[in-house]
Amino acid sequence: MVCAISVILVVDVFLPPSRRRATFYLTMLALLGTALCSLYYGAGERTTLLYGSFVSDPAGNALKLFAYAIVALVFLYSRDYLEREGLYKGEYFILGLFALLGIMVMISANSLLILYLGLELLSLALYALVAFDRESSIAAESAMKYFVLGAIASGTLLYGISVLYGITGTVDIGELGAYFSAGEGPQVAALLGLAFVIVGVAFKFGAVPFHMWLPDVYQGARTPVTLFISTAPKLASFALAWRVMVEGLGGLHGSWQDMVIVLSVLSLAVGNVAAIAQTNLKRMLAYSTISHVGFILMGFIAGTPQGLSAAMFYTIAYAFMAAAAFGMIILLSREGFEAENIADFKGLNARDPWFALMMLMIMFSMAGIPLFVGFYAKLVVLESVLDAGLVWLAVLGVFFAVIGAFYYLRVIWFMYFAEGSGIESGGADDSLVAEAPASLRIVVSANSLLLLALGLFPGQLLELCGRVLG
Amino acid sequence: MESIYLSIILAPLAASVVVGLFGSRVGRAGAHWITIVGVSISFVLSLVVLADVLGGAEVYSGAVYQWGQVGGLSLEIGFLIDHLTALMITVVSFVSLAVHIYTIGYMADDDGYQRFFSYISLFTFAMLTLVMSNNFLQLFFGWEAVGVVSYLLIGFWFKRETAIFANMKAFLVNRVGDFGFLLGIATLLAFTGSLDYQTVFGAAEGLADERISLFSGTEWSVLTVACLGLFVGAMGKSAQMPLHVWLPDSMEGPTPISALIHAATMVTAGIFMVARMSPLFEYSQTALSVMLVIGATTAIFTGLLGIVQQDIKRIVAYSTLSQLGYMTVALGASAYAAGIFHLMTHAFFKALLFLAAGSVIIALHHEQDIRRMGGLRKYMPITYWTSVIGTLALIGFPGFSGFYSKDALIEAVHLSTTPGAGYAYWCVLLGVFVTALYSFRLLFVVFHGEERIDHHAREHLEESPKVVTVPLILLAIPSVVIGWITIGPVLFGGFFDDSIFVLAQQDVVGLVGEEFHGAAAFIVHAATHSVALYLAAAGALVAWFLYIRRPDLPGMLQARLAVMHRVLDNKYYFDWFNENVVAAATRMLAGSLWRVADAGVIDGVGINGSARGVRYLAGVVRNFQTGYLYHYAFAMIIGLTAFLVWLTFGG
Amino acid sequence: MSGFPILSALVWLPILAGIAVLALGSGEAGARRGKLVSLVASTVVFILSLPLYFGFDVTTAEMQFVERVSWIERFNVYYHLGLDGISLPLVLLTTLLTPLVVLAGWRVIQLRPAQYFAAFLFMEGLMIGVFAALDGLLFYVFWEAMLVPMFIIIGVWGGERRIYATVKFFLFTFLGSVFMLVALIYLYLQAGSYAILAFHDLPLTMREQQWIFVAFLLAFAVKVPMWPVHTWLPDAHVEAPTGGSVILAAVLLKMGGYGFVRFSLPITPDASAALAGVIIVLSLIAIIYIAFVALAQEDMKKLIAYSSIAHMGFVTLGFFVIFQIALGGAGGAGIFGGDGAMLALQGGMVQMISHGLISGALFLCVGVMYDRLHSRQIADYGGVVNTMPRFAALMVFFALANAGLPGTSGFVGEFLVILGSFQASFWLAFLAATTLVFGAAYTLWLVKRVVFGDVANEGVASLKDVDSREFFYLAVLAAGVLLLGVWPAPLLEVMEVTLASLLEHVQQTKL
Amino acid sequence: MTVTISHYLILAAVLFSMAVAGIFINRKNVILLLMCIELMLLAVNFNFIAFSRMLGDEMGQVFVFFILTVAAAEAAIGLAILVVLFRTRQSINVEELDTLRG
Repeated sequence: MVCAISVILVVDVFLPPSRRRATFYLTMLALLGTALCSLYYGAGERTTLLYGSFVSDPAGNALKLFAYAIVALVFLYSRDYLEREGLYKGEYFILGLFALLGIMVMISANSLLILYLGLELLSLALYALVAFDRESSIAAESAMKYFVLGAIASGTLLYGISVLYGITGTVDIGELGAYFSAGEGPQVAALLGLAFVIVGVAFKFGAVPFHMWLPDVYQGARTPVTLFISTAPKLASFALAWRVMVEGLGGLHGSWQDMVIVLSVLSLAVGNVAAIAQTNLKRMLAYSTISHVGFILMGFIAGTPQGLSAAMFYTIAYAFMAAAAFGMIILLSREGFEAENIADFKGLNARDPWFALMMLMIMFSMAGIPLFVGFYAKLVVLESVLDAGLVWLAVLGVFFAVIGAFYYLRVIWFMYFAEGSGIESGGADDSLVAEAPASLRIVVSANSLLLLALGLFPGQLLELCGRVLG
Repeated sequence: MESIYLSIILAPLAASVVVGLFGSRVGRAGAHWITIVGVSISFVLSLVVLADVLGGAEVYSGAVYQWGQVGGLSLEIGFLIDHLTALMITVVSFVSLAVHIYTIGYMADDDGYQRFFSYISLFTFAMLTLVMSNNFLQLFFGWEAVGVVSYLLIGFWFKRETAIFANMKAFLVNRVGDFGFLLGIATLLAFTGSLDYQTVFGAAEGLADERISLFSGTEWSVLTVACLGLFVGAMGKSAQMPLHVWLPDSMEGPTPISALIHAATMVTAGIFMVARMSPLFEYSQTALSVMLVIGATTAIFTGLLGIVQQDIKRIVAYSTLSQLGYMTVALGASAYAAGIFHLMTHAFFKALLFLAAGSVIIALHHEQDIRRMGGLRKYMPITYWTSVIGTLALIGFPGFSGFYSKDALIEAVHLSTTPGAGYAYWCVLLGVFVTALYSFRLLFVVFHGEERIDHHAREHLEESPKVVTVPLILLAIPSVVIGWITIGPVLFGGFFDDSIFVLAQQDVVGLVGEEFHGAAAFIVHAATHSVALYLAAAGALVAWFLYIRRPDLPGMLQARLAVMHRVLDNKYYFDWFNENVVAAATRMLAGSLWRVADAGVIDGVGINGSARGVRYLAGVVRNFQTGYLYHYAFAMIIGLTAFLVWLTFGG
Repeated sequence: MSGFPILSALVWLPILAGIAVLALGSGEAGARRGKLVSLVASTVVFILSLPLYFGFDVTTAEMQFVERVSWIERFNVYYHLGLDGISLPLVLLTTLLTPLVVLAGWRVIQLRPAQYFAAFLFMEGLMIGVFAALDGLLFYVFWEAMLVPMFIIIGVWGGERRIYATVKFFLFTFLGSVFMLVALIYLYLQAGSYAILAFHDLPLTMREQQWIFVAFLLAFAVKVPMWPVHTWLPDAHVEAPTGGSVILAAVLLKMGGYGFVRFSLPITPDASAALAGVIIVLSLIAIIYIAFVALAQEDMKKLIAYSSIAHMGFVTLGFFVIFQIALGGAGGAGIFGGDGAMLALQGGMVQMISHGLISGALFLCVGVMYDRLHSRQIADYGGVVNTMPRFAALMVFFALANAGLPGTSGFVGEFLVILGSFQASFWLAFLAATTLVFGAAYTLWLVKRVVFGDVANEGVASLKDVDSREFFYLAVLAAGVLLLGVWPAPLLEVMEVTLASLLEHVQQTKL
Repeated sequence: MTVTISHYLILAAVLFSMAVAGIFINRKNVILLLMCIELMLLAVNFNFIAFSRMLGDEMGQVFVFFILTVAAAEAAIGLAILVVLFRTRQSINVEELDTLRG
């Protein structure tokens, strides 16, 4: 099934390289088609194919569906920006779809080998995407950093996989899980492999201390790329962690729990604290991502289905929030000008109250204030941590959430409290938002309102996450 | 009868509200007519009640409405009508009525005419509420309400810095008293479970033996604690030392107020309250002793201050303080009836004196300094003669009202065996001399001697209008006769039997009463048995000698006794202490708590400090992100190694 | 009224109206219509809330007007609203004040009026939600969501240092409440649902109770605010626009107090009893220390803000002194223990309502002056009574009420709390009663410097007296203050049974 | 001396460590970084082969094939980025890659 989809995708995308608008629509069509396929085939029970290398299970299908949705969203955001900046080339979408393919492969992987392949597919596409603006030196710099560090992480992960393979003699995740669950107690070698694997996973998430690439890449890449990187791949990271650590190495939970705690706490601390000192919004959001990763990891700590579903919920919620936030940056950007400094949002409320309100919702959602989905994400994660009896961790988590609230507030205060236009660098300003095409405005609004809607009625999504992983 | 009781307090309230809210619409004449009618209704109805009570009506105690219900405790607003109440409401409404009428003339050309009438009617309402209450809640209500109206009235001329300082001072000092008062009430509630007079009084005897531990190791009688608390309240309201400081300053208010509130009614609320609480105080020897000592001290020392003052109203005010001291002494000696009796007579003659002083003041265009008066006798005959009457009543000239009340009081104290009575007796005796001295000094300096009035004022100098003189005359009559008429029935006739309770062994009024054979005989008895009369005469004589015969002597004496004069002139440094020690320390403490503790430590170090800390930390963390690829890689390796080491060796 | 979801209407009507106001746009005409919509909506809400009082059954401690719909099934969360004697008065307070606040901002707010009024309507809905929520999570959602409009209100329409103030406000409250969230989740895990009433009956060990108590304490203490986490309040008050200060003082602070009676006392009775001493000490510090600090203020709003802290000290004192009374108290008092505790509890509740009216009124008074002279400094005023006699009368009235004058609502709460705390200990009452002096001192000194005296400067000379709009909202509050002072029975009656059952509940140990 | 599985593993570990060390000790040339990455993958391949032999399971060797393929793609991408980098800033010095930081 997955293979079939990918074939369709690749063919679809390669056909009309010259007619660019068509590319976009075809891409969207492809996504829709894929989604329908997933829906159609994914309704059933857990099945495996290709000698057990691929698996189709409810959680995977759900994740995939969200991945389509988010990628579609990302493409919607990106189109106008790319056109305006003269970057409107088929590559963006092609690479994006490749990345999506990688994500799907990872989600469906039931073998470490397939997982690795999906990971590389995703990573390579992302490296290319980051470097995709050939004229930008910072994009190239960040791509290089990303590439080198990503390669190290892949290498580390692979090393870990090889060790595990050596111990168990299999790369099948299910068999691996069975082996460790049989429970002969952790061997030193297995633990070594585990450590390597975790480093790989942590890198993909961007957990401290494997986070260094994240701020640089977020800032260096063009906004649509950052938008892409910050959203869908998080689902992949979740899938990676879930497949490897829970399904595969669930038996070693006791051993990796402490490591994940350390990662989580460090991420929370570093992410939140460092974000305070930022002036570049993209970079700030990068650090904010790191702190969110801290929360997502919290969901894994418990090692229970609830915890996992909490992490999944958080990941999905986060992807939508990040999409909205970067979408907002795109919306406010104009030719030759990126609205990527926090100061660029100065006085937005005076200029365009509606989008100021949207941004306010996004920021409060990220800060975890109720009425917005970000709150429930934190809530479920905290619940799982408390359920595991780790009260201190929950307390620490909320404490850092408070520190984190500060920098989100800063964005809001620039929008609402600071008067006058902050676009000194951008020349005339009042029509800033008005310039953006209607479609983009609608999508951003819809995305933001989605955060609110999910915040008012989180039940369905929570239910879904709970059911597919239950 | 209930509707009558209710009308008594509601009539002035209604008048006050109407005039207060629609002052500009009802106009000046409307204002005084409405309020005077209101107060008149109260007065007439009070007479009805008095007649009813004298006619042998049962003591009435009933609720008007339930104020609130908390748990099993029902808090109600209600009336207690007995002899004491009937007497008080009559006195209050009468004096109030007189003051209302007088005000028409006194305030004739003041901008705040309507406002003033609204206030004094409101005051009448508050005072009547206080007096008629049958429970502590309502008592406290009225207690504070009169304080507030007093606050508003002292600061009536709000443009005067001194006035608005004085009113704040008055309110705050009174609040200190109320603080004790409230604690007293709380004590009673805690141990009796009720705020109703009757319930509380019923439990009084038992409470005397209950013990409460205040400081570790010492145990106090609950009743003593409660009584002392209540008495602190009385000290504030009735201006006993050291809470007397507000009363002289309160003279910043218009004169009718000084007469109504700061002489005749509000300041006696404390006296009334203690008398009302006699069933409690009787069982607390300690509280009685405290009252004796404080009252006696107040009586003599504030009287001394009256001698050196130069402000006509302040002299009268110090005289009031001294007389309040007398009343307190009476209470301390368990001679509650004597205290109330003196309260009544004092209300008349002190109101008279104040209004007379006011008459002088308006005649001289708001001149209050007695050094710029003198020889006024021939210009203002009515004022002069009524002042003479007032003075004679005050010093206790035989036959005048003050004589009966004061002499009975002194006799009672003499017979009292409560600890402290000895000291009190000597104080009150000496006080008689002092009273006569300053009273006649005032009379002589203002009305006799050479004229020191500035000629500007003299051109227009004439007797005050009728609205001023009529009240003077109205008040002069009872000042003369009320003692003669009522001493028999009120003081010794068992008039207060239904309202005041005295233990048999402390019933000094009864002892005095045994020797009472009519008002005339009382004069003879006093002349033969007591030195008070002669002391008063001596005081008057000295005053005559100093201020009529040898007007140069006071100046010499002042120079001779410079130290003593300075102490008196500075009012024993009470104000100095309050302003430079209490207030200054408070301000300093306030300032330092705010700037050092709140803004400095909590906000500066705690809040902003941690904010700074986080910012600093953010900078540090930022520095880790060097931008160098190899540092990034190094960090990853460190992380990996740490995990490896931990897993291999630690876990 | 059985069928009509009146509480939901109260919560959502203002919010929908707020959206409508925003939708009307920020233009001249839109703003005008927006104002009108705000006023009408908040008035309708007030009228709608009246049946709550008249239809309220005072004989039962059960929740009334209950609405319950499943909301988040997975976590057993319900959209569960209801009122009892504790929350009803607070809801009414909210619905009463919002129209007044709208009126107060009527002409004054020139900067983006639509957003201003919409923010207040959002606030209203959320505040009612907080008081009516019977589900812990729902409660928390309302509780936190309220920070958003308040943050904006202070930040946009505030004074010079508004950003500092509003961020401080936000972070302080947020910090406090996240710990409450942890406690709520913990309770959920124990009880299997977020129903507050289920939490009440949940058996908990002492250790658990203590931790939960502390978590709740952090949230509520910040909100109340108690010493030493009070410093956000003066800043927030000073910088907030008039309406913001009013809502902040009148309703937001009450949420802290409400939290104590709704959560801390019944859920962790044993911990509350064990730690009551700490709270009492903090309350006394608030009453005395803060009174001194208030005395030193030179800014009117700051002074009133500090006075709010001191007054809220009575609320917490009243709530926690009940344990000392139940224990028999020092000095052997307590022959009347039950009623003593009721006194204190009722006193605390009355104090909340009363303080809502009085402090709201005082802030409105300052607002009236600020609108004219654009200064909050005491030194810039003096002799206001000369040019604004009607205003001065009201201001003096509210000041006296603030000083706890009998006959005004300010007296009732303090009086009951002092009477109650005496039954715990003489010295407790002694210290609490010092407010009679200190409270009067700072309030009257303020009045002396601002209202009385001769006309201090040209600014004061140019002042115009209150117009009918300003007079109206001040007069409404004055009437409320007076009514509650002269006849608090209707209020006491509503709370009586609920508090009695609470008291009974609190006395049963969970151990 | 017989060559046992552990010798292979140690060799792989040493290679891996060298690769890692190379990455952060090298401060000059980006090309070197790419080579180190290849070395790292080589180490992993060594592991897989060794285990595959030891376990008699061909899955490890299949894995190696895939890794080799991926490594090639990775190298291509890496070099492409390198070209872009050189084009935009005329340098491939690692120490100059520090415009993004903080």
